[in-house]
Amino acid sequence: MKDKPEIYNQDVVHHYQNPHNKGKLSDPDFSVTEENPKCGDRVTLQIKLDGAEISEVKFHGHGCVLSIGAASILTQMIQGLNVREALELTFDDLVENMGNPAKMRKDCASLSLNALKKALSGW
Amino acid sequence: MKDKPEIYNQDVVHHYQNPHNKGKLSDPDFSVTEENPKCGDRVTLQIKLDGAEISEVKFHGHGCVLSIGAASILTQMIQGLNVREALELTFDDLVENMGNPAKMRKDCASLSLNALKKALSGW
Amino acid sequence: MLNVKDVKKDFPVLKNRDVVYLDNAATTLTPDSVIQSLKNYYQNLGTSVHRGIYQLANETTEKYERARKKVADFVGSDSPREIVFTKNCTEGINIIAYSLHHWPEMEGKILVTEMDHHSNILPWRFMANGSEKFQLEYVDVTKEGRLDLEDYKSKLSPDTVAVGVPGISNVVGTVNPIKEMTDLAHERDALVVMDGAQWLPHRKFDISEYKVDFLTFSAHKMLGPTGLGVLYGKEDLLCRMPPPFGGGEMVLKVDRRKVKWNDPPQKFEPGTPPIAQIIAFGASVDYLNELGISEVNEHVDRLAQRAVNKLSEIPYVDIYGPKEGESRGGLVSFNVEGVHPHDLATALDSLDNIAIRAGLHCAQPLHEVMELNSSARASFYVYNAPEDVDRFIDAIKEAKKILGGADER
Amino acid sequence: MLNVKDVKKDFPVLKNRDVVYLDNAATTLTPDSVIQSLKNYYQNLGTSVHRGIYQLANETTEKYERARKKVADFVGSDSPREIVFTKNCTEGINIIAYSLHHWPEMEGKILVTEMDHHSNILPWRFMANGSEKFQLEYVDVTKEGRLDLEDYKSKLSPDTVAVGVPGISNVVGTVNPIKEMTDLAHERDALVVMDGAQWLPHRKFDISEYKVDFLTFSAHKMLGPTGLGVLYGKEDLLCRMPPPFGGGEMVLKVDRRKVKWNDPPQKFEPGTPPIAQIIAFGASVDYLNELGISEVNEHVDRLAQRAVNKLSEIPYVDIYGPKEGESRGGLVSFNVEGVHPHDLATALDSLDNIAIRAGLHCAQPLHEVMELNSSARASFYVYNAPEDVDRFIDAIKEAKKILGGADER
Ligand SMILES: Cc1ncc(COP(=O)(O)O)c(C=O)c1O
Ligand SMILES: Cc1ncc(COP(=O)(O)O)c(C=O)c1O
Repeated sequence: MKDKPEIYNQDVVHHYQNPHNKGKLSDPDFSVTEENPKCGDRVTLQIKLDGAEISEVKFHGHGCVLSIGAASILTQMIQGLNVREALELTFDDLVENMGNPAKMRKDCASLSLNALKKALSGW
Repeated sequence: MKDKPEIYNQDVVHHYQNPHNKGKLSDPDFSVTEENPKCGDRVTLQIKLDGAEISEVKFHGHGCVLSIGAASILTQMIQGLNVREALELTFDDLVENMGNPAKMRKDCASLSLNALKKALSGW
Repeated sequence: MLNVKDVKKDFPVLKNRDVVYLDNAATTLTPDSVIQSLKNYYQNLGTSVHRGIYQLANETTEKYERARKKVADFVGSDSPREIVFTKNCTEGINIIAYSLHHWPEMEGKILVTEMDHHSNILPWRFMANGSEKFQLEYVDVTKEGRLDLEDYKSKLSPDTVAVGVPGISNVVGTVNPIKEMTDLAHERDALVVMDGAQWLPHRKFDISEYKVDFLTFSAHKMLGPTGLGVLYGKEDLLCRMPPPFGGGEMVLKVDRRKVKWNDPPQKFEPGTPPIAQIIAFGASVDYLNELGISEVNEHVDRLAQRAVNKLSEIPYVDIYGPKEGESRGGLVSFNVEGVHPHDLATALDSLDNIAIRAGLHCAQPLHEVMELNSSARASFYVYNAPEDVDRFIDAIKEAKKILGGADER
Repeated sequence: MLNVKDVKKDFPVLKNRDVVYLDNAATTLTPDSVIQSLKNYYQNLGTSVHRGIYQLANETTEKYERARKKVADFVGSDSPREIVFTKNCTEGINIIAYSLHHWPEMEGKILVTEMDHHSNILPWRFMANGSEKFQLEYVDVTKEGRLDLEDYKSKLSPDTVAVGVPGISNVVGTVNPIKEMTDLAHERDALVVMDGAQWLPHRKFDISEYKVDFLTFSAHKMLGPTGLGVLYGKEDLLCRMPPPFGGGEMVLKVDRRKVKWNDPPQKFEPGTPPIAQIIAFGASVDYLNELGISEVNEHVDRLAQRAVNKLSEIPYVDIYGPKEGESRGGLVSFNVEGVHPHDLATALDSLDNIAIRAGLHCAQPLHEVMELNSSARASFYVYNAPEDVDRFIDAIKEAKKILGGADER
């Protein structure tokens, strides 16, 4: 086996094991669920706006390190952004925070980002 | 170009240019037409029996050196044979008389032989 | 017994890359002799197949037909006309489904199993959806991944047209009772279509023993090139079946209104065939014959059993399909509690270059029956050694240590 | 201008075999770089395509998708999703025909031309025969092998669903007025399916210029490996069309009753694709781009014109299709009076190792129109030199001397 096994970067695993903003909003403006058909993973993203600003965001669902880790990281990233800024986020921005495995497993890592885009496209 | 061009053996070309037993029988016992769908070549073989013996045989049609050459050679081979002997003839027997090109172009060279088999199978 | 060390030497990928390749059920690696055969075609022949037009084409045709004969021999057929080359196993099944669909007399029920690969489900579904003549029904599979034979018998009605069944499941590795199922089907005049994708690579198959009417498999899962599959069909059926796809070479005569089909197999092979791949697949068959298919079988069985035994000893691992000691194909599907199969695959890859598969393995209905979201799968072949299994087991334990701390979410 | 001497060096068959290869319309020879690409796949990758499962598969997937992008660029499409890989040109047309067949709204007339290859006739005939929704009609071709545009216009009715047309005829070499035909079809909301098998190898094609809805061609006729073709379809159509064939990878979600298709192109590519061939075809496209497609066009045109000119000077040769100086594809079909085309092919092969084609070239209806039993065909490509044409001409004269003495029979 290789010497210093690091599968994902520490940060991602930490987010997976201690997800931020996990839970449900009682009265969200948007609630979108995305699923990865290859494994049944599913993430629901809920957003509350204050004017054009994302005032509250939560997610729930089940999935792998990358889908859950990404959701946790993403909710942190978008908190307080306005809608336009949030829509400008790209998958590469996520990869920057998550490393190469996310790039290799785009289907997993982009689940919550896709939910975000769908949610806000309805704005 | 190669030095001594021989496309088919002399014999086959001779048969093609001076076919034996070309024509029609007035009152054949069997008359079978075979066609090569790849080029539209067509050979009709007609046979008259005397008891179990092939007493008369003629062919007509149009085709390439191999199909016409083979028909001419075949009619010579079967004249006077009895039905059983004629049915025992194989494609290899023809190739022996016609050389390698016949083997390569079985569809052409076996047209009349196929007609023979079909004709006599009805005996 | 296979000498794995020697076998490994024949596979360039294993020399060039540091990998423990355990995704053989998806596609296998390619031995030197097969690569050499491909190279030989492209460097010394390069032409299409049409006997007699010129010397090169004639050589190509001869090599090509010799390969067909080898494949016929390999499945115990005495007529190469029963061997139709396809682009993959999936195309073979689509050909059968569409042919039966177009066959005027055919009407009634199609039975497939819940453990079939999508390739042996969807073509039949398309066929049944597109027509009032056919209905599709599923034979039940137990939670343990076994076919429910009683259910099969009860659903096998006199109006059953065809039965689709995998010889071996690509998820749970179950070896199905093909002989028995075929006899039962034939008693009711139903045709049997065996998906042999996971059987042919490492288990002797003789058509005179199993008597199925159609058999499909993938060349690329048995040391052959990509882009090639095989459809075996009984000659008599292939002669009578209407061909579903049109094109060159599959007709003898075409005029504006009428068409005269070519004989099988050409009737089912419209267009220019995968010539290089077919010739090279002859070399794959040679290679397997040299190893000996029963030696291959024994070797792959032993690896699968070793994996099952060692996985069974790990308390946090769930194994699906036949239990320890029971007959199974050369693969094992499983889950590690608290570690998502996709994470496990990534982990095994980055920890020790171990290549396994994760997901639904194109068998969603079976995952539904087993109430699983997805699973991980390791599958073995001739170049895998017992030590590969051990490395795989060690890496699972390591992955669990690193990733398995999280609770279920 | 192409430097044929240099080009020839890239083709191992031309080094290893003494052959003047003039059967390029059937399949082309393969350059070193493409053989190298195939070898590289089998020696260094060898896996299936599923991004993200493990490193090797990821590398394979990347190379594979890069090839798709190259093909998209080659036909001027800005979306690789418009490129579906098939096993040959024929499969592409069958896919379209069956898709339209299954498409609920579709109903009406299908127009094909009398000069189409069986591959662009029979799939439509099967479709029309199997249904009350479709009728097939043929656009007339003149005895000179030209499409009768007036007939096309008159048959192009408002209920026309689709028009099938060869970009270039594989028998007479006629270059059809695709742009004009497409505009006319689109005015009546008919879809245009261009069979590009004889166009794409040596003529610039840009989808934004010709605007056809579907385009099919053969990789193996343009320096690619055997067993590969391409179906281009407008993205919007591919998204809406029902997929005709079922299997793995073409679905996102399957339960017992419902199916959710994958996006194009996967939706039309069930089962394991011809991975090595697709990657290697990327190298073929690179090779053609390096030569420059307009240089290739010029070169092949010049060879075809040289052949036509020289054949025209021989009193006992009949040439079919466009006359001297007129635009034609890279091929010429002809007959030598008193010498059967099959004999001519054998003669050219044994006299001077010249490989030509003889027969009906899978275009029986066209031969009927031209009142021919069969014809001989020479077709040219990048590695053919003007001297090859001259050897071909000399061998025809020699063959006539030896075989042409016989009178008509
Ligand atoms: C015009 C035309 N269409 C279709 C085809 C069929 O191509 P493929 O053999 O790749 O299916 C050919 C070549 O044989 C052709 O020349
Ligand atoms: C049981 C089974 N059937 C069918 C297939 C499909 O084979 P192919 O990809 O060659 O079409 C596979 C493999 O993916 C399989 O495991």
